[in-house]
Amino acid sequence: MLLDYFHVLMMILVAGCFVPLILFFGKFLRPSKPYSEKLTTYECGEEPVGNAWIQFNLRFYSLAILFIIFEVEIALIFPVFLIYKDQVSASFSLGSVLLFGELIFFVGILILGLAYAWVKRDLDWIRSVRIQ
Amino acid sequence: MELHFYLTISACLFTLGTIAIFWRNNLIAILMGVELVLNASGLNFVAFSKYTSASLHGQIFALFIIVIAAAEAAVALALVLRFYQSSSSVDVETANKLRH
Amino acid sequence: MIDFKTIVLIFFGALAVSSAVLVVFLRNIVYSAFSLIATFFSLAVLFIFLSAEFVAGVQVLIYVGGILILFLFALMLSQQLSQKAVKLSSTKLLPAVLLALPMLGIFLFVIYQTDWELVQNIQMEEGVASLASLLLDKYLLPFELASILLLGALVGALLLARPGEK
Amino acid sequence: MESLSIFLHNLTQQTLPLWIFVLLSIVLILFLITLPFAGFATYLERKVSADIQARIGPNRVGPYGLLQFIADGIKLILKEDIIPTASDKIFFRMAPMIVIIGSFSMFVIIPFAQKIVIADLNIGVLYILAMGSFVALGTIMGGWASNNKWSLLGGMRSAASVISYEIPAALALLNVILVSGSMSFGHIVDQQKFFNWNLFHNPFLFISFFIYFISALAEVNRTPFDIPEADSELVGGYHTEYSGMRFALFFLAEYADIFVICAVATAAFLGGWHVPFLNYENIAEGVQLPLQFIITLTKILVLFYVVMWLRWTLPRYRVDQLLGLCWKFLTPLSFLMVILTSMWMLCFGGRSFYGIIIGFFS
Repeated sequence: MLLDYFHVLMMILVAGCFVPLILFFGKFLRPSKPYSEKLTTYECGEEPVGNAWIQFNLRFYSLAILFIIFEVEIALIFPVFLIYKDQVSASFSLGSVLLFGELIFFVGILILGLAYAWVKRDLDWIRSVRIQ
Repeated sequence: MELHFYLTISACLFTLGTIAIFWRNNLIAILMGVELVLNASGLNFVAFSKYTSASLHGQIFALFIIVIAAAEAAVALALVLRFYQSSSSVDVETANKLRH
Repeated sequence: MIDFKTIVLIFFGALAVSSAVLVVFLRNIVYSAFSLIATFFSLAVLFIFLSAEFVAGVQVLIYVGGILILFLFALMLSQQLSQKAVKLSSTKLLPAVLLALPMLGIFLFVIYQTDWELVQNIQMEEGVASLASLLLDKYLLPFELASILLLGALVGALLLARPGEK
Repeated sequence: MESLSIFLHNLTQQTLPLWIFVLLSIVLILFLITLPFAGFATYLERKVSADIQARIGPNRVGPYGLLQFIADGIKLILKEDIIPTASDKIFFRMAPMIVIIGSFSMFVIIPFAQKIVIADLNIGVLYILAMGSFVALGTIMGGWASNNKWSLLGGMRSAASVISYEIPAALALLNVILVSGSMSFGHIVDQQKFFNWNLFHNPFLFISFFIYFISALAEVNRTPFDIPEADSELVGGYHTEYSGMRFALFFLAEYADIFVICAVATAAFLGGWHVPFLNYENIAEGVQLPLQFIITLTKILVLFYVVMWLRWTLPRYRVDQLLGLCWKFLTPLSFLMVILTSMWMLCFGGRSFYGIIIGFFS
């Protein structure tokens, strides 16, 4: 089992030193005449004004919340799906119906969460400001 | 011996997490300390379940730790952002409205 | 002769601890967020050495692909990026270290003194299917409660993160 | 499924130690499949776009312009590589590395043939999703490190669209695990002999193939979903400040990701190297591997042609339409597919549509 992950480690090593190698060899071929105007950040030719880290609004964050909750749900569903086929294709026993019920309960609860976010209009990207 | 190796690593992570929680005055750094503590306990569970009982119960505990850490991080960071909106700073010292 | 496996194990153990030190002691908060990647990834490698490959996959999937992105979004939204390096007050460092180091001492003492009754020849049932069947017959209730916990966290976090209502 | 390194190891009767073959198999697959494909894909892309817009496309360099991508590569290597002073030096350099590591490490589990796979992990599908999140991380890091309003906003937007499209892609792949009962791509491909490709296993899996393909396209920021390169809004998205070879590395990672998406789609849904009327038992041992390799590669290239075809025919989505499509249409649909597939498996005892029909006759 460890041998497979040895392949993964080697691949990460090869990919990791692939980038610096290419950039290092390119360094001899590449011209390098940096002068100050060239090194300013690019703003369609205008003078860069102010600081780059401007304020965002919160809809990015509600998207990240939705993502992580459903990602965790997917991570938890993986084991159920692994044993679902062997359980179901064996025989039409009570066990398979129970397993199906557990699966539906788990997925149904989180579909409720998606419905909540949809009704509360958290899924819209441009939120119509509710004028109280 | 193998088990000692994993336990020392999780002990170091645990203490670093507590140092981060008590020392940093930036709320998000404190939450990172909490994540370190949760990871340390997850590692402990898996190491003990392999070496002392050769069973999979520890791995399931580590899974549930990861699930709870994700839910906790989502809610805690939402709280931090709401705190940032009301008092426009993420410093722990400014959170003293209950004091006076 | 230390074979290749223990070299990799010791390397990733040291990487986990050193990147955790960086997370705690770096002044720029975004640097500590990025060094959290190294901590989570080296922990996943340690899980693989503990023959817990499903937990390692979930660890990378949720921590590196989820929680870290959540932290980066929170850092973006709370304007933490412009301050180059916040000055870390060393006044509170002393009590924190005074509390943590004796705790570490106790941990290490306990780890190295007690003789844990170890299973001699460890034959763990390899593979994810045995983990799955254990999860669904012995730990079914926590599995179903996890979905309710996630629903609660989703609703709570969305409510908090909804702009507009004061 | 035996990995390539063990196959080569046995081929040479265990003379050299195994880890040499591990490195050899990785370098072989990387430098014989990934890099030539990524280079050739740029040429193919320009030829297809030219063909769609009724023009000729590159035909100057080499016969029919075949060496065009080598000329592009040399040009990019010779271009000056600017690192803006205001940018964050360490992470400006690290961002392309994380993106390249993320997309190259997905090549470990792609099955090209019976014995040509770097390592058939038994958490294959989970591994693909985990490595996919590294690419989103590299985008945010690149956007933040270049200290430029546009690249930060572009990085955040593309990260938002990448992570939100990961949910339907993961749910569609979950359907495949539901049907084939194992996460490793070797088992998934082995169960798709003759007619029971996963595509035709049941009608809901047919729909989740399209859900996977659409959301995987959006995950790689390809049109009609490429918000970061949207010329109308943001100058160049998160790779505005990158120039020369560093810029090319981002595109190399993008094309490698497209190859991975097409390869995963063929392995999971289109039966890998299985073709309906072909039985590999009665084919000579020597011919089997190359034949399987060619069949898999043709399927991947057909899917790649569809990806490029989409790029030059469909207009681009706005950000709110893009995220609305994901959260309001694809995610609920993929949840429905998960429920319906599990219901189908329950009623028909896990047999596929083809299996049921055969059941009637036998």
